[in-house]
Amino acid sequence: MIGVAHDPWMPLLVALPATVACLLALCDRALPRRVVDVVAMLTVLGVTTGSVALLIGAGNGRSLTWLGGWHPKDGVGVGIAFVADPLSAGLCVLIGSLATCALLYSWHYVARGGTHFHALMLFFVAGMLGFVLSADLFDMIVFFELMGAAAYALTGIHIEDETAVEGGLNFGLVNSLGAYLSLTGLALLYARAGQLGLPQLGRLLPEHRVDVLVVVAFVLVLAGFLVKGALVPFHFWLADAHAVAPAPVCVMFSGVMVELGLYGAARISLVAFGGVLSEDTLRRTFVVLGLVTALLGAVMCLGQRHLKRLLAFSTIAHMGLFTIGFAALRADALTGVVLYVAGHAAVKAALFLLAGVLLDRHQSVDEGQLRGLGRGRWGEAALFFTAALGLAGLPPFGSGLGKAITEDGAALSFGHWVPALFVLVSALTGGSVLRFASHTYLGIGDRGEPETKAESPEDEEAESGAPRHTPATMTTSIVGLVAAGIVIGVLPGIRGFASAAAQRLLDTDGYASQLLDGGPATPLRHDPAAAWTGTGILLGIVAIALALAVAAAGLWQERLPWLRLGHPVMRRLHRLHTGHIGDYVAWLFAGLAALVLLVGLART
Amino acid sequence: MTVLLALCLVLPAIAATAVAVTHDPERQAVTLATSGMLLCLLFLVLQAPDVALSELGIGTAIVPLMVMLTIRTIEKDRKTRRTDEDGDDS
Amino acid sequence: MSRRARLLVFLLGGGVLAIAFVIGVVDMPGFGGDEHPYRDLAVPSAVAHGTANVVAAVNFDQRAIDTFGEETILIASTLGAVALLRPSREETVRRPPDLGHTLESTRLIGYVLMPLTLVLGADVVAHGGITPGGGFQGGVVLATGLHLLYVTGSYPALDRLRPLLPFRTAEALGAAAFGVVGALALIGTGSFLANALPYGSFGQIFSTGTVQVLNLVVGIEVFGSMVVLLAAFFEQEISVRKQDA
Amino acid sequence: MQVLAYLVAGYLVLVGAYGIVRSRHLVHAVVCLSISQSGTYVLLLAVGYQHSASAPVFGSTTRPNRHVVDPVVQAMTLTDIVVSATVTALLLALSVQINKRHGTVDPDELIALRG
Repeated sequence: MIGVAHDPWMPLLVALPATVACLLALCDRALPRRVVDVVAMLTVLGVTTGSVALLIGAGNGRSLTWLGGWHPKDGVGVGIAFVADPLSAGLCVLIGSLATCALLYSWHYVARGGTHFHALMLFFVAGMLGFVLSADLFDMIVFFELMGAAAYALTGIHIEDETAVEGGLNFGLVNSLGAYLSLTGLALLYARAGQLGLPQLGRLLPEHRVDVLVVVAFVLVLAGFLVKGALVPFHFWLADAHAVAPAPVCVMFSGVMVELGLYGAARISLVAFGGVLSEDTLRRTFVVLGLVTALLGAVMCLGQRHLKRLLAFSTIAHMGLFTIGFAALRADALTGVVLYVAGHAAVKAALFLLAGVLLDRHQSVDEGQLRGLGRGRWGEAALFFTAALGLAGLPPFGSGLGKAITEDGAALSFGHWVPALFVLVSALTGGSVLRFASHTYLGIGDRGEPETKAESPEDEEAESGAPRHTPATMTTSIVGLVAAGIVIGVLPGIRGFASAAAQRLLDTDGYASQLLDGGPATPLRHDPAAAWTGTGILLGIVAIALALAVAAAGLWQERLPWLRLGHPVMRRLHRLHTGHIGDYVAWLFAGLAALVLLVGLART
Repeated sequence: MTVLLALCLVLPAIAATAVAVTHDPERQAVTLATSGMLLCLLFLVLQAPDVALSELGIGTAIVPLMVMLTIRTIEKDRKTRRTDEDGDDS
Repeated sequence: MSRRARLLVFLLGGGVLAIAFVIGVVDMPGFGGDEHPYRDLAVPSAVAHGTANVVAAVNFDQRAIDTFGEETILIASTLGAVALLRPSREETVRRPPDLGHTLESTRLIGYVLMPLTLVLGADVVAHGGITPGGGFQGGVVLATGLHLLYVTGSYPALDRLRPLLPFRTAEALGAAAFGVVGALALIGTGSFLANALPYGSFGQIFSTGTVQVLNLVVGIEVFGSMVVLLAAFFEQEISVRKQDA
Repeated sequence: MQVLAYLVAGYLVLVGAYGIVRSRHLVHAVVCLSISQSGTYVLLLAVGYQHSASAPVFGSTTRPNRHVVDPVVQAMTLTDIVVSATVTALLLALSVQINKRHGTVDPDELIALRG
């Protein structure tokens, strides 16, 4: 029997970066630049080691602390709980390590004076950590806003770059509106249940009739998290924000912030709404969202010439795959999703940092202009191609292992179209990145019509005045990330952790009993499927082959006339992503209405 | 549901509609301030003095001031941009 | 999309959501009912800790991590706004021209009301635990009071009389102090942001333990960050110019 | 009349979003966002209201009693008013810079620039 461990030091994980950021905000102009770098790096390293200690402390069970000493009495209370189960502690480790790589990359990052870059990054980390650890719905929304505020400022921090400020505003306005809709949903839940904690809601909601109020509250509460998770049709802001944010910030966005949206939606749907919405309703709702997101993201990714925008759509496509994996509501599929998120974070972060290096050196990441400029830089090219193959699910990579296990588990719930979709999406996204790499580093493929309206203006402001040769700190962070991508796929211990994280997420009764009654956690089952299987490796190879084919088709599209058929569809889809704030809000409300109908019909 | 409460509920809705439909930049700050004032009254009637004082300070004083300053910055920048263009044309 | 298509999509989506909201709201407990389970827990807990203003007790004692998040949002956003409003490379900050002309009457009212408002703000912060108001509201009143200078004199007067460094220090130290008080409570009583100080007799200023301390800290931080935030907007509007050369 | 308060709250959220969709000026869109957020304040306080109950502040004249309006919703609304002020400030700062870079703050003209 694994009892619940009390760990009152957990909130320091959130308080430490916030407090250091406050002090940095005061004196980061007075201090020499290197001191600010070192302080920020030490803080983030402290947070990462604290998260690892938290992960080990939680073991296979959970550790929790009731803030302010307000313990619940017979199931209800006034206090807020911070809970670290393997999944949330694992996410804290992911946040800490990505922040370490981002800050290491920006060591030579000559951000103009007065940008408070490091303080804002630390506030961003504090917001994400608070969001992950909190077990109270309103507290999650508060830290969601903190994460957002720092992210909007970081996106538009290069005020001289006109696309950055515009992307920042679109990002800020849509995410804030999503958070306010979540707050409206919270008010409806509070009116009915009278409590705000997730386990308390999980126990109190089933005492009332399951009616339209529950469906509306469910959709409204999830609004903010679906927007943050960039699921279609709430995903429009992501491409704008990613295409313009500085590379180290994109690492945090695509690596972990977007995934937190899905984590929030998963935790709330399972713990708070587990008693009122049947598993079938949740399955049907999330599988539809995941399917549409994966397909649209992959197709849009194919048509992009701007590297960062291409990677952004690849993130959207992978979010669709993660959502399908979660929708299966099976422990083995969820184990795969945990591994897939970790592997994808490492590989996608490396690709964004490489994009930053290219942007640094050539002041542009447009495929047309970079053609052949990368020749001769074999180290960089090798990293780029390895990361691209990893993204497409190459077997030794964590993302490959995650893909294999997720599609295996999800196929048991939804049928055999799931592995086909996973292979197709991996091929399309990986293929697009491979095409970009071949254009840039090998200079092969058709000249292609010059970009009529350059996606990114030529004079895209150099991110950092770094010297022409790439400094060691940048390359070490990129190599470290690619290596981490492989280690996640190979190390058996990580699979054990992922299996424990998945089972603890689904064990909602244990969650409630441990938090409210201090009861024991149910023991875990050993999951043999969480390993490299024959079919998994085979599907991985097929995905790689398809990705190479897609890349080749992209490189020599003039000689393949039948590709012309896809252009009208691509053009119409491209015109849908206008960048107009009114469109995004209209699609947000249309999406929520469709979700209400979907959940309402799915329930009857 | 007293008449006073019903009135105090409907007035902010009208003010909010006014804010949503006025597109003219000059009047943004004023309509926002009136909407903030009416919300402050509603919060008083709903027995929430803390929230009313906070809405008074933020919704009626500081945010409209920031909105006014932003609009004046934008209009001033437009004017200098227009005089530069006239300067080039002439 | 065209404006018309955008409106259509929004009205469609918003309409369905509105109908579902109305149907859902009808099942909610009636407006003004007396069934509030969370209040029945919060009020005795506040009284037990000697805090007369229960809202302050919920904010600074029972759900103090929410207020910690709120104050961190405040300083993070102020920092972000200041970073976004910094003069870009091709702009310079020139001494603000003194061209404002104010009526004598407004100047008089301003000079009379300003100290009054500052005292009122300080009082709202000090009595946070026992009367309506608190650190946040008091800080806002203090900040708006200070800006009466702008109404009475002109921007150069305001610019001279409120140097920014003390306010940036107040903002940063106030926000940092909130976390430090929480950490001290953790070391003292074993749970973060616990109400660790002794509670005196009910209804007195210093009888609410850490609620009063946190009120003071938040008041200082809000005063500082509101002044810094408005200063950034004022500077952008009045004294940032494109370089002529 | 039981649901008038809830309907007003829902209306505020929707009319704020309508303002953003129809907006021709970014500052107007940001102002409508804060209007939409004030809808959540009204909904929260309406949920916590109780007829003929007094404010949740006790003093020498009012002894502590349970017949008060719900203080928790007020604490939540306080936090949201702070969030509203700060997010509005950030978005206004961004719109100032957008006007500097693009020369326009009309969303329709902004997307015309991007093509």
